[in-house]
Amino acid sequence: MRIGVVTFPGSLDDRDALRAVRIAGGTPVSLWHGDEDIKGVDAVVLPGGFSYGDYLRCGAIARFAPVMSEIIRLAGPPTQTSPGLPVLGICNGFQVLCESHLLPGALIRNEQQQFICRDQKLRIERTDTVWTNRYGKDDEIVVPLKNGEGGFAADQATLDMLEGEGRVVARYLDVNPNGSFRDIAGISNATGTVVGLMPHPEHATEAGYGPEAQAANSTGDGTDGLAFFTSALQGVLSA
Amino acid sequence: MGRVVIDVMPKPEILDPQGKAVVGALARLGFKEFAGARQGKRFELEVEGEVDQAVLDRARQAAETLLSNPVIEDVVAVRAASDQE
Amino acid sequence: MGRVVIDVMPKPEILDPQGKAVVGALARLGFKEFAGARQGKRFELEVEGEVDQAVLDRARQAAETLLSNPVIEDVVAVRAASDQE
Amino acid sequence: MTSDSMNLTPEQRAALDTVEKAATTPDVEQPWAALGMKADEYEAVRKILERRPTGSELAMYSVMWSEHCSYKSSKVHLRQFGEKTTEAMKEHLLVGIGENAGVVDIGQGWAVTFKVESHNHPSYVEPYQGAATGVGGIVRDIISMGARPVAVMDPLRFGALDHPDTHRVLPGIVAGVGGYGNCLGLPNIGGEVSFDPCYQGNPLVNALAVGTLRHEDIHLANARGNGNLVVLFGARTGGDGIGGASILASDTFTEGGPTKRPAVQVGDPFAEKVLIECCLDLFKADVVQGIQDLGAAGLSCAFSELASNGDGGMLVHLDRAPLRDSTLAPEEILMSESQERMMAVVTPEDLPGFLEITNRWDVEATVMGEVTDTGRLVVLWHGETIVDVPPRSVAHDGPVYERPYSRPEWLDARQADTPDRLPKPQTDDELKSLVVTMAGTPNLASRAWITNQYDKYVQGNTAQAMPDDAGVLRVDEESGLGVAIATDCNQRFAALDPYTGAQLALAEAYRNVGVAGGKPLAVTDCLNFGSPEDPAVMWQFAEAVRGLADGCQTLGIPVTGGNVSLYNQTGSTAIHPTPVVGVLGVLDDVARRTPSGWKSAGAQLFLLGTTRAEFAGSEWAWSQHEHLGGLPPQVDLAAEQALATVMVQASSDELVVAAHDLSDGGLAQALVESSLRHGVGATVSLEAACERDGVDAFTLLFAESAARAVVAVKPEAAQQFTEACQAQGVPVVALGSTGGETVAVEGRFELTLDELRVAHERTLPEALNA
Ligand SMILES: Nc1ncnc2c1ncn2[C@@H]1O[C@H](COP(=O)(O)OP(=O)(O)O)[C@@H](O)[C@H]1O
Ligand SMILES: [Mg+2]
Repeated sequence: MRIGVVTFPGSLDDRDALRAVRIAGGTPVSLWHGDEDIKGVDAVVLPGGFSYGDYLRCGAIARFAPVMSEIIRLAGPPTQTSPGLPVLGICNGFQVLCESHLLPGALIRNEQQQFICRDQKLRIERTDTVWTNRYGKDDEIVVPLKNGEGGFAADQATLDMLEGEGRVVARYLDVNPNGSFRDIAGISNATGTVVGLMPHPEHATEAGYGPEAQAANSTGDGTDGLAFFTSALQGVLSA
Repeated sequence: MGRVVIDVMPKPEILDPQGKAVVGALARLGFKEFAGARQGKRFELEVEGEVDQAVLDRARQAAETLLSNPVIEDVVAVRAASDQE
Repeated sequence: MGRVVIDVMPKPEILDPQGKAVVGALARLGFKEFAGARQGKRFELEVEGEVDQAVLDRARQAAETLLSNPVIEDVVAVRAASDQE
Repeated sequence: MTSDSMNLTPEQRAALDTVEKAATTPDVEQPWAALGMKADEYEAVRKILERRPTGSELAMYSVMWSEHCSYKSSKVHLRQFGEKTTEAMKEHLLVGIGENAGVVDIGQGWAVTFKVESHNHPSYVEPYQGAATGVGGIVRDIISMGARPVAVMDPLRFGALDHPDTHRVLPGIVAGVGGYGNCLGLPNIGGEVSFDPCYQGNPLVNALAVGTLRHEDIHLANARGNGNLVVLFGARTGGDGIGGASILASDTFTEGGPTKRPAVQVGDPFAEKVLIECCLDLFKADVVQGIQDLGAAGLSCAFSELASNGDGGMLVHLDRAPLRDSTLAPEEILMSESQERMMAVVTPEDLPGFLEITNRWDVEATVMGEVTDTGRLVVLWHGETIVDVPPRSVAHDGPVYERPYSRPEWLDARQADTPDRLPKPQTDDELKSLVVTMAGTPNLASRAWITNQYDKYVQGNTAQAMPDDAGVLRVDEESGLGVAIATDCNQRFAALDPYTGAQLALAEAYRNVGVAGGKPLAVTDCLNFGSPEDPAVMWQFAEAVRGLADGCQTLGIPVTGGNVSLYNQTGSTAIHPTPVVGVLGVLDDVARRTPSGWKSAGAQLFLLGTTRAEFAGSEWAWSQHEHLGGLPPQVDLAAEQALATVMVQASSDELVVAAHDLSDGGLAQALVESSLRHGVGATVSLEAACERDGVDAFTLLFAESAARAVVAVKPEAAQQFTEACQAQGVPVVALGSTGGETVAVEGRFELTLDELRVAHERTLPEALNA
C-alpha cells in the first residue's frame, strides 16, 4: 500500500506524516508540489504546516500547485471506474482541501486570536470513511492540536447538510480550542474518501512522542492517532 | 505606473474573530462609540502603464480566483488607486 | 447607522512577505501583468448615527493607536463608507 | 548572473566615494561619530588604510567594530572561556568557540550544535518582529554549521506582570517567538519566563536553537580556494536595520523610550523555512565549500569574516546584489540587516548543481564575486573600487577595551541586608496558605498561557518539553540517542553576587539536564548586562564571566558559544546582571529520560541534597517581602556533579519514575508542580529531613539551596537507589510517597490538587487576558 505525502514549500509535518504511514505498515512516498505526477500512489496525505507561509489565506496558494490539479482531478466525485482517490488533509492540508472545494466550508482565525498547541480530546463520529474505519463509533481519543487558523466556518445550510449527511468525522470534546462552528474538528466528502481534520493524528502514532493526556478510548501510550493511517491501509484495500 | 486597489471583507454572516477582537480592544481603550468592527484585507497591485477597464477586469478575476475565498469573503471593491493613495 | 473605513498598509520600505507571496502566486496563475503587490488591512467601524468630522477624528485616533503599528504600518485612509460599500 | 552593469550617470559617478577619491581627499569630514565610532577608532582605521576610509569602508568598520559585532568591551574577559577549557574538556568538542556555533560530539557519528543569542532592544521597540527575527537569526547560525535545526528555546525576562508596558511587550514577544518558530517547523522545547521591575524598560529576549548533523557534515564559515565563487542567496536586500548593528546595540535607552528609533526588521519565516530546506539539499549535494549566515552587520560581516577566515582575499561586485529597494546606496547595502539571507563559497564546477537546487526551492542566488589570494577585500560598485581593505582588520582586529571596573559600593549594604529580619510564617496554617500563594506568584505560576502558543510536537522527536525541567529530543530514530537541554538564570542571585550567581545559573541548568537523565556535555550562554561604560556593571560582567568559566572548568564541560548583550538599561539604571546559561546533555536512549511529574501512586519520594536556611534572593523573599539582600545560596559544584551522576545512572537503570530539581520556590513548589503535572498527589513528612539538616519546616519547604532534587522511585528500587546516592555521597532522605488527590504534609496540612491548580494556573491568564 503506497501512501503519498505532498511537500509544499512551507510544509512542516510532511516528514511526520511519512513516518506515521511507515509505522502503520504502509509504504510512504514523497510527493513534490511542483510535479503533476503522483507516482501512482493509492492515497494521499496533505500534511500540516504553513504552505507558502500561509500568507494571503491558509492553503490558498498551495491549492494552485501543479500536484493539486492532479489530486483534485483524481479525488473528485466518484465515477463508475474509480471511487475517488483517498485524501487526508491534516491542519494546513484541511485548509488546502477547503480552498480546493474538495470539502465545503473554510477555516478561519482562532477565536482567541492566538496560535494554540494542546492535547485535544476528540470524538470520532463517522467511522465509514477510508481514514477512520478502524475506530469505533463515538470513540474518544486524544491527539495534538496546533493551529492559528483552525476555526471551521460555513453557512447554516452547509453545516446542516454536513450534520444531516453524517459527514462530521470528528468533534472537539471538553474544550473547543478555536471557535469552530458546532465543535467540528474534521469533516469528509459524501463518500468518505476525502477527510479534512484540524488536529494532528500523525503526532500521536509513536509511544513516548504523543500526548500524555488520555480519553475514554485512548490507547494509553499516546498513539490514538495511528488508526487514521491503519484505516487507510484497510480502506483502500476494500474499496 | 498604475495601481489597482482591491478590498476584500469577511461575509457579514460569517464570524469575524479579528473584528470581534478589535471591538473589544477599542472599548477597553475608551473608544466606546464604535459598536461594531470588521477586519478585511486591502490589496494594492501594480501595473505598468494606465489602469484601464481591461486591467480592472483582470484584477477582478484575480480577486475572485485567488485573493478572496468566496465561502467566507466578498470582494467589495476593485478600483484604480486615486492619486492621493 | 454610519460606517467608517480605515485602510492600513505596510510601510513601503518595510518587507511585506504577504505581498511577495501574492505577486508570486499571481504570476504562477498567469496574472503576469501585476508586477508588484502589497497586502494591508481594511477595517470597517460602525457608529450610531452620522459619520461627521468628530467621528472621523476619533477613528483616526483609534487607527493610529490600536489598528496600526506605526513602526511598520501607515494609516493610508480614514473615511466615511460610501453607500455602495 | 552577471552584474546588472547599468552604467552610472556622470553625476552618480562623481558622487561616489571611491578609494581613488579617498586617497586624494584626505580632509573630507566623515560621519564616524554618527555611526557610533569613537575618535581613536576612526584614527585607527585611517592608520590601517594609510588614508581616510571611503564611505563604504567607514560603514563596514563602524558596524563590525560596534560592541555587538566586535565584543570590544567583553573580549578580554571572554578569553577565559577558552583559557579555562582543558584538553580533557575538549574531548567531545568538534568545533569550539569562534565559529557561528559550537559543535559537540554525542556519539554514534552524531553531532549537535546549539547556541543562545539575544534580541533585546529590537524586541522592546517592536515586540513581535523583534522576537521573531531573534529566532530567525539564531536558527541561521545553526544552519550555517551544516546542521538541520531541530528545536528552539526562549529564555524571556519582562518587567512586573502588572506593569502596563508588560502588557504591550509580552503578548507581542510571545506571539513573535511562536509565529516564527512555529512557521519554521521547529518545536519549542523550553525556556524561561521571569518578571522583575528591573526589566521594565528593557525586556530580555534570548533565543536558543539546536541543530543536529553527522560529523562529516560540519561546515565552516571560510572562503578558501582562489577563484571559488561567492554566492549570496535567499531574500533580497532592503533597507532593514541599516546602522542597526552599531546604533541599536551601542546606545542606551533613556527614560520613556528609545533615543533612536531604528528601522525595524520584519521577518519572513516562510522564506527562512525554504532557506533551511534549500541549505540542507545543498549540503547533501556537497556543493558548498564554506557558508556564513547574514545577521548583524549583514554583508559587511559576511564578506569580511569569510575572507579573513579563509585565504584572505575576496573580490565582489556589490552592484550585483538583488535589492528590494533600488534606491539603496552601496554603504546601505553593506550595512543592511535584511533577514533570511546566506552566503556560500562554491567552486565554479559546482555552481550549476548549486543553482539547480536553489531554483528548485525558488530561492534567488547571485554570484557576487570570487575568492582571491590578494589578502585584500575589494568591493566594486559598477566597476569602481569603493572598498579595498585587509579583511582581518575589519572582522578580527577591531578595538579591544580594558574597561575600568570596580565593585559597586552599594553592594556591601545590599549583602549586609540579609533576609533574617523578614517575618516568617509561624503556624502550619500560615505555611499552608503560603504554599498556595507561592504557587501563584508571577514567577512561579504556570507558564501555559505562553507555552501553549508554541508548537512542541512538530518533527516528531520531542520526548519531553514544557513544563518539564529540561527539553529532551530524539536525535537518532533507530537507537533513541538524544539530547536534553535546559536554560536557567536567577538574576536576583546574580544581583547579590555575580560570580556566585553565574555559577548558580550554570548549576541549575546542569542540574535540570542531569535530573532528566542527560549526561551534561556542553554550555552556551547569553550574558545580558547594563552599560560596560559603568564600572559597576563592568565589574558585574567580569565577575559573572569568571564565575561561569571557573564553574565550567570545575564541572568539566566547555562553553561552546554564546552571546553578549550590553547596554541593557533605562537611563542610568542597569538591569540585574542576567547571565543566562544553557546546558546540553546526552542520553543514550531518550525513552529512559526522567520526567518531572509522577504519573501514578505508590512511588517513594526522596529528597536529595542538603537544605540550609538560604533565602537571600529567593522567590519567597522577593514575592512576599520585596526583599533582595544578603548572599545567594552556596554553590557546591562537586555536589551538583554527584547529584547528576546519581540521576543519570538511575535513569538509565530505570530506577526512578520522576524527578524534579529544586530551584525557585524550593521543595514546596517542586512538590506542587510534580503533583499537578499528571494530577497525582503526594504525602510527605518533613521531620527526618528537618532534623538531619537542622532546619525548620518553613526552611525545608521554601529555602532555595542548590544541588537538590525530589525523586520518585519505584518501591522495589528504593534500596538500590538510596545505596547509589550514598555511594556518590549525595545526602538522601525519605520524604513520603506519591498518590491521592492532595499534597499532604503529615501532621501539618493538606491541600487539594484542585485548589493548587487554580492558584497555579490563573495568574497569567487573569493578568494577560484583561
Ligand atoms: N518562554 C518559554 N518558552 C518555552 N518554555 C518555557 C518558557 N518559559 C518557561 N518554559 C518552560 O516551563 C517550564 C517551567 O519553567 P521554570 O519554572 O523556569 O523551569 P525550571 O525552574 O525547571 O528552570 C520549563 O519546562 C520551561 O522550559
Ligand atoms: Mg527545573
